[in-house]
Amino acid sequence: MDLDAAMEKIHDGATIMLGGFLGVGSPLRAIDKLAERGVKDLTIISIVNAHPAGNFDMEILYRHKQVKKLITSHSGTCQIALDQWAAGETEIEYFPMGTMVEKMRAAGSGLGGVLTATGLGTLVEEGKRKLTIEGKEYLLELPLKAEFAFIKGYRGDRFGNIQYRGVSANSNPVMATAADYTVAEVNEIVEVGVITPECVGTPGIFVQAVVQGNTFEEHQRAYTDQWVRAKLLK
Amino acid sequence: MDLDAAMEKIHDGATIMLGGFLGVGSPLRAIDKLAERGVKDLTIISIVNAHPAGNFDMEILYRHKQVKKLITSHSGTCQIALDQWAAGETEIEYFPMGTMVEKMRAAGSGLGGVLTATGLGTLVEEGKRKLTIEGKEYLLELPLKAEFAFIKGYRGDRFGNIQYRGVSANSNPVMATAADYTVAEVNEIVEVGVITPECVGTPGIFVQAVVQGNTFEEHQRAYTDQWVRAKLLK
Amino acid sequence: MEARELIARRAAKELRDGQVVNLGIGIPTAVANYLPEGVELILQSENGALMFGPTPRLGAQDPDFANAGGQPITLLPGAAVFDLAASFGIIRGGFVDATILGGLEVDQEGNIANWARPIAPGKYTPGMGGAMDLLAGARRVIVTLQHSSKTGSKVLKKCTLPITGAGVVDLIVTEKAVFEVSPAGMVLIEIVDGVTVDDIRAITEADFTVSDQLCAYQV
Amino acid sequence: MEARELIARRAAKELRDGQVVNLGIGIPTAVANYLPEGVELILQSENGALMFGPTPRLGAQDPDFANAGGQPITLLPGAAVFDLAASFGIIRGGFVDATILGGLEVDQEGNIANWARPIAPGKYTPGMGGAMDLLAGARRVIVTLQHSSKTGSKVLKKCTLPITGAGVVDLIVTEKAVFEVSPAGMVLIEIVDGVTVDDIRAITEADFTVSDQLCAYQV
Repeated sequence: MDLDAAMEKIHDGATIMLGGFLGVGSPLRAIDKLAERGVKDLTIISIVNAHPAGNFDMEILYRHKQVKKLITSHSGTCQIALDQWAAGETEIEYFPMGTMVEKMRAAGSGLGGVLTATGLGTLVEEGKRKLTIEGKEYLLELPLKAEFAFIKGYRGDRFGNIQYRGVSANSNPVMATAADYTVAEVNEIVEVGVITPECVGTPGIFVQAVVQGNTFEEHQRAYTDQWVRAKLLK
Repeated sequence: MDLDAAMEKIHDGATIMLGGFLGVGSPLRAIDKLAERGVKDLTIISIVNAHPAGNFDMEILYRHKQVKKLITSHSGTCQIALDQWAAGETEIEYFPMGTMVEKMRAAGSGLGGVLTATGLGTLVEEGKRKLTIEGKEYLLELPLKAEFAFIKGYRGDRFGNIQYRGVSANSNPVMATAADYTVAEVNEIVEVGVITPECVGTPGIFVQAVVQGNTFEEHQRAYTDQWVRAKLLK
Repeated sequence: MEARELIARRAAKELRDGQVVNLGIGIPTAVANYLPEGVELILQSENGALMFGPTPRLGAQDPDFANAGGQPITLLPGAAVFDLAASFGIIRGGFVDATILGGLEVDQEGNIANWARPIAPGKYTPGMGGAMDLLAGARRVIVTLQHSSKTGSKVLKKCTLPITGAGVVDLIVTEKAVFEVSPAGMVLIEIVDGVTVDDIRAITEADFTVSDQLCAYQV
Repeated sequence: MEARELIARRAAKELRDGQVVNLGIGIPTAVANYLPEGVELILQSENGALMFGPTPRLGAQDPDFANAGGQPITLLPGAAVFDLAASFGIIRGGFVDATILGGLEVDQEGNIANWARPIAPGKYTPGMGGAMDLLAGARRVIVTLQHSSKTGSKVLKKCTLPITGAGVVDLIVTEKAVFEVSPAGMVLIEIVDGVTVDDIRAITEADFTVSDQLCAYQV
């Protein structure tokens, strides 16, 4: 499927999970396409915010004022997001990172919720049920799902099987399970059977569309450029 | 480490997780060594029971009358286990398979429990707390841990990194996280670095000892023999 | 045609091309042999695979590839393997379109009993395995069983054995008839050739209504 | 020696060979540069890796290998990578022996505040990231921070900012002193050369006792 076709369902006000972690393992082409399409009032669910050096990954969605709400564990790497929030133009809802991951996993794996000690005694407790199990307190954390997920893989096939590479899986596998409609952007689309069964990180049944993202060469260039610009490589 | 050394801590009355699924991905050498050592009154946690064709994997522990209690989702493949149970010599505690896996995952990943609809309206409800979330009922399932886990991998290294092969991972990865002391039996012990980071199924921090099990050739022969004997191969 | 084959052939007609399906042990396993032309399923196996293929011939088996019955198996191109946590995430998460399970008993409230034969007070065998998770998670539940045992109807007003799932059954396929089950009750939708509705009533303990579109058993 | 380096050098002395350690952003990251001879850590990074190595030189970077700060990174032989569910399973499950985190404030009850600077009523930045999970799950929590800010002591009777973890801190390392924290209270165990206990009392809002074994700051 091409990216435009995969994007057709995205509407103003949509709730969208974006895979990746500070831009690494992020669906860069899909994000740019979201910006190009100009859908508004989006609720973005992203484990963290844009890469700290800026001008990369999801930052463009703030520049285009497309974000109504961000659900995340950390916002501080993207100044424009903070500015819009301080100005009351957007909302931010925080969850501890591990809690947020478990909430998405619960949604994707049919659990009604999980009990965690993370956040006990902090503002995270607000509005949550507490349970005591064998003398220990836990917070009840409920599932977090979305209409759409855009994830990024290394290779993908026609069945939607996705292989990840290096440390770029991060939030992508769990998001693929927690959205009604998951679009996987990959560096390379391969024939069915090329990805060996043990190397399938996200089975195709979780993926509704596989689209060509940056080729691996483009992918290498994009990150090298970003890291050089941010003076992270000598 | 050799298997005898890894076994030294195992005592009468120990609670032991055994990886594998009807013998596939089962730590065959470790099971035989448990039988040889003759430790008694064991509580065995195994996702299912022995291979239905018999004379394989954990069946020997019943033959040697070493099992006090079996915690499992399914017992029916091992007649001697059922006979001992009917005679009141052993106990069996059942959990639904997916629930049992989540209970072990909760133990290994520091969750206080999970909510599942599995088992609602059945005997599985007995003695469990029920919670209603947005009008839907769930059972609260608590963590399940063990003192020891014996798991089976394809390859392992000195750090305890374990690679799995085919459909033989099954209960092994989650058990490795849920026991205080995990022994991994592998077909091949390799140098650190041979298992690429993406192929590590169980990171070494979960594994206290890696021991040589059947070589891959012996492994092939053991399963071929079992399947031929059971008339499962033509 | 033997009852078990008849049931398997009929159940096969419920499946659609591309569906993710989990087949239980016994009659359900045989369903895969009778799929309509053009229907290819994504078979899910709770021990950790999607897209199982046929049983290998001797010499082609692999010690690390088996199905949930402990039998050697092959994988088709496009298959994926994973651990049990992921496998039951798929099952509980609603990604299995249909499951076909055998039953000891089934009833008009959509209850199914198939995990617990008592062997002593409070002692049951063989255990539920993954069946309770499948019943809780699969989008559609099809129960295949012979209409009667030696002692009578297996299609009951109320299961007598401990149930595996409460109010979860969508379709019951026996060698005599097919029933739809919903909160509104059980509806007879198909009967085999040469059998009347009265015959079905005579061998069925459960109450049921008869569909306006009652038709011949589809095989 | 600059305060940040002093703190990092001191904190490094807390770590033992073979420990699984998660280092926060800032001073904690620098701790890895000052490990004692013979101490090799298994560095865990919440974005999904064990056994990070050094930053690559230009030309050796890989677009799919970065740390939790979004910086290019290498992996050492024996490394493992995994998704966030597995990563926080490690953290929450108690498999991280020690975490070293920066703090905005820390207090005598073992509370730490490092996630929330208010920017408007009810609005905080930058967010807790993985810190709350680390504080809940790590076996030992070491907080590194400068003793005072422009407005006064950062080692308080009670944190004024929203806390990240309640009663979780085991050790506080500043450029002036080291405190152990337990349910019994805060104990001064080391002071830097040329500073007296009274000096520490003067710059510390928290109440603390002085260890019998009070000694010189170990660097």
